Amino acid sequence: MTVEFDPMTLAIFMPLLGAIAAFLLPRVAAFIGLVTLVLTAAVVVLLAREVLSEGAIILPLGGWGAPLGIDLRADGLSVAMLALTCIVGFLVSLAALDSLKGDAQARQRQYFWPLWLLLLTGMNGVYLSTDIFNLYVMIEIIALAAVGLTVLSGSKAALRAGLEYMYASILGALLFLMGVGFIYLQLGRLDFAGLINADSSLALSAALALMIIGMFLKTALFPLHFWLPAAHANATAPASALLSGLVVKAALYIFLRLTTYMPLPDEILVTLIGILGAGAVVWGGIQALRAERLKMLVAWSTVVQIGLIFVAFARAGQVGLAESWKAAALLILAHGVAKAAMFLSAGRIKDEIGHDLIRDLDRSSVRPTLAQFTFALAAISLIGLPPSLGFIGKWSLMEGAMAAGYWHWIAVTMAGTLMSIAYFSRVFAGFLRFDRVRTPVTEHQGWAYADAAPLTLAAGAIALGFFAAPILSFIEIGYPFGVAP
Amino acid sequence: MLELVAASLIGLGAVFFIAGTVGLLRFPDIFCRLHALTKADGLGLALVALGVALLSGSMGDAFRIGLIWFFVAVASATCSHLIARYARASGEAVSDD
Amino acid sequence: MTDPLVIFDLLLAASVVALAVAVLGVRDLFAAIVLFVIFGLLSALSWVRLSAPDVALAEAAIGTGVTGALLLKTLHHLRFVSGTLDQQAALSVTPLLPVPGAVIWANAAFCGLITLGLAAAFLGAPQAGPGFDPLVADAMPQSGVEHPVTGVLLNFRAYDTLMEVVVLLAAVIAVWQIERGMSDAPAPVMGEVWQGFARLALPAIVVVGTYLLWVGAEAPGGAFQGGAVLAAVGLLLLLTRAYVPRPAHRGIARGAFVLGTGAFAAVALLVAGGGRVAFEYPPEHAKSLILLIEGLVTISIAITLAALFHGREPVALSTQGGRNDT
Amino acid sequence: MTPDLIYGFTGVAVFAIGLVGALCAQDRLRRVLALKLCSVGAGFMLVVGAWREPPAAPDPVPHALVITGIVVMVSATAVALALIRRLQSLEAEDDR
Repeated sequence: MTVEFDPMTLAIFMPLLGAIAAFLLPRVAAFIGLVTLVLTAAVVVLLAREVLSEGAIILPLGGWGAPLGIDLRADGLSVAMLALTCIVGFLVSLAALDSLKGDAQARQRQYFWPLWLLLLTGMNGVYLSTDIFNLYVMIEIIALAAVGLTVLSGSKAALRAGLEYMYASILGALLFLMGVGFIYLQLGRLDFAGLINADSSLALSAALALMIIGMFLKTALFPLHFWLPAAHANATAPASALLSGLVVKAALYIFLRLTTYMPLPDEILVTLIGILGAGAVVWGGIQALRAERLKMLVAWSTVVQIGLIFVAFARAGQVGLAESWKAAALLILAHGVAKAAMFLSAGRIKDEIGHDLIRDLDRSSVRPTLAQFTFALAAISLIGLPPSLGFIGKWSLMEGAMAAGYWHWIAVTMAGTLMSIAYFSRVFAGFLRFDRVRTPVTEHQGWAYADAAPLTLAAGAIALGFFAAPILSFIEIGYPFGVAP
Repeated sequence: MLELVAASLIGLGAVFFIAGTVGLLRFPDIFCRLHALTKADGLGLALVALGVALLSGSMGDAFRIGLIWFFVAVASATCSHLIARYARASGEAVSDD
Repeated sequence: MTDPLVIFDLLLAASVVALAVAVLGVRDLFAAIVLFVIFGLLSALSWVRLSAPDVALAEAAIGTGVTGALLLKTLHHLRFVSGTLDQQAALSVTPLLPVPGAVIWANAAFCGLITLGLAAAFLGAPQAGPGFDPLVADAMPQSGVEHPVTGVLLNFRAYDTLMEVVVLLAAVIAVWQIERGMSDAPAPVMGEVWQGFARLALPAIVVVGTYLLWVGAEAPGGAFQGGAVLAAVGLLLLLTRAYVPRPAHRGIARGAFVLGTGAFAAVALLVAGGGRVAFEYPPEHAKSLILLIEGLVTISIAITLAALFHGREPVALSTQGGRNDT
Repeated sequence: MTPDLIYGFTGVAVFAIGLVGALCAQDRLRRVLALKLCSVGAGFMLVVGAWREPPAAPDPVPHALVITGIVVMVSATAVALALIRRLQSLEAEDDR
């Protein structure tokens, strides 16, 4: 009997089996983790090839088929998200190898790998799932693993932030579950295909509202962002990178999918979402300007970027929604790569200097040049300077808004850009050490994985801008945005 | 006839439960309350279980109901003991009136 | 002529809601937990009324029993570290920042609006509307089991169930990760009556748990309910100190945690082939495969739940209480 | 008045009460209780949706989903409680 392994199943099972192995054999957990990530990446490449040649593919698990069973479905968008997760995840893992190598981190190392691989299982599961209850289970896996990673350092600040994060995560998931209940009440089925053809009704609107609020909470859209800055800023560097770069994207992805399958009933609602996004851009910008610690600033910038993605989503209003989804998808990818790079380099800077107070950045005797360079590169993409992927995302956002005559969204985007230049400049000013040099400079010693990985990511965030067109056309495979040509 | 006997047994059991509940609410201190609870509920549950066993009409079900009664009785006695023990250890006052 | 059961339903529903309010309203935390346990048991009773005995069993055993034990253990620990273990009623032992009154009222108003909206939406939804029933009825003969809920859990939606076991695994890893270097609250001394009860109850619980697992194929019960009941054995053993986790047992514990997940995942993957996909059990082996998975998963669930109750990973005595084992 | 109607409103009420608690509770443990109430409320909705007029058997799928939900919730509760215990230990250490 030959056993055939399907890439979609493997994309979920590979990290799961890796997590089990890493938990059983803590001594070689790092090795197992890296091997698992390489294998998962290979599986994703196989899947991408299949999707490229055949379009969207569906796998009925257990052979039952939706709605009774659960289908896995891969299209351009989900494979793009899988690829983002795997690539960013692999590079962050390389950095983690280095930053968790000390004896003091033996315990962190032992638990980092199984938790991270479970997190990967959950995220891959979300990107391939077509069943809303299955999504609920997956976001709970993500939540537990992510909270475990948040409190890896065991500091009191991290534990406090982790507890807040836990409350927000559970509440978000439970709102989602209540929405699942209402969808079942109305439709009697829980698969995406059943949602598309449903007539709108009060119960469905209630379900959609509950689920969307739950996802807002988990993705930290203003004003439900209260848990994010502390959680992301107080985690250890690799965990921050994973949380900010990847984990919030899972909830965003679910939001994108939901709004594709259950069209938002009203333009007012879309505008409201845009207003919340604009609020995030402004409030997050102000807080980033006031932040005292580097990692806090980076965490607030995540709030801003999430807001921007929602602005991108909202800007097209009723007409041409598909376009705005593309801008949002591009911004998600760009932010995932750049933010992971930025958190890793911020962690490096903190490790080298010994603190991450912005106002004292230029007083240290150590100069972590590479990390600072990486931080600046990542900032280029986050600010949205050409030719980075962030620029393409913002550009397609503004282009669409101009075409549709939504000038207010352009104003919000521009304001966000200006503010991000302002708050990142605070950091650059610290890097440049203009006149406050008090001590002789010690250059950073040599290369390390912990520098190479974020540098690769940051360079990638910029270089990907050149490949925006093929990325966009790949994302469109299988019509993830519900629009056939 | 059987039904009548069963119903009156269950009714009597319910009276004991109500008495136990009233005692739980009205008695002054934790030991009196436990007394009301264990005495009334032990007998009340036994009566209800007997009534239901009569109604069930099959030996197997009656046996299972008997088992349930037995384990509930043992568990509730142990729990009451633990509560009383804890209350005494932590210096819970015995009320005078 | 109203059905007398409707009155019972109304009373039960009113008690459930009143208890929910009381859980949040009562000042003493211990009382809140006890009320929560009663709330859980009455919810389980409501679900029996809605002809969902499996769910009621699971809620009573896991949602109320195990959760209640976890909550009480946590309260005990909190009172220990805050030095209020000897006081009669520790009120709020874990204060958060005080929430301004205006915020509370705004939240309450917001929740009131949500309630009205949900109630309206519930009324608007078709009552006893469409469902999976016909699909399940069609597929049951090929499922390998007779009890529909077990069929759904371990065959039609086995993927969800696997992921649910993964959630348990993630929880126990996270708990081991989180709890470290904490001094243990002294276990209460329970006395001889308790020891005698444990001797009597232990074998009975083992029998009940195994029975629940075994009967799951054709009647209410199954891996989760059975596992939760068996976890009670673990709780009893831990509470009576008949079993004290030792550092040397860590490897075995790790193995036990992943046993169910690993076996489930392996079976799910290995049945693929010959035109079948993952989780598609060959019909002739479906029953034995499901029983195998259920048995192993039950062991994992029981040990995982007991470990979640125990909390931290067993550590060597020398590092116990030390802060430097980060 | 059928059970599904009665318990449906119960579910909505319990969920809303839990929501109020989750947003307003000033105590870490109480918030966990509130979240647990929310999950029971959501469980009520699914069980109610599965209910059919007595001679007919209820829909088993939502029952399986609620069982899954219960197990997931106990896992989440265990992690939240572990966080609370450790945090409280650390805070108590600092006070001394």
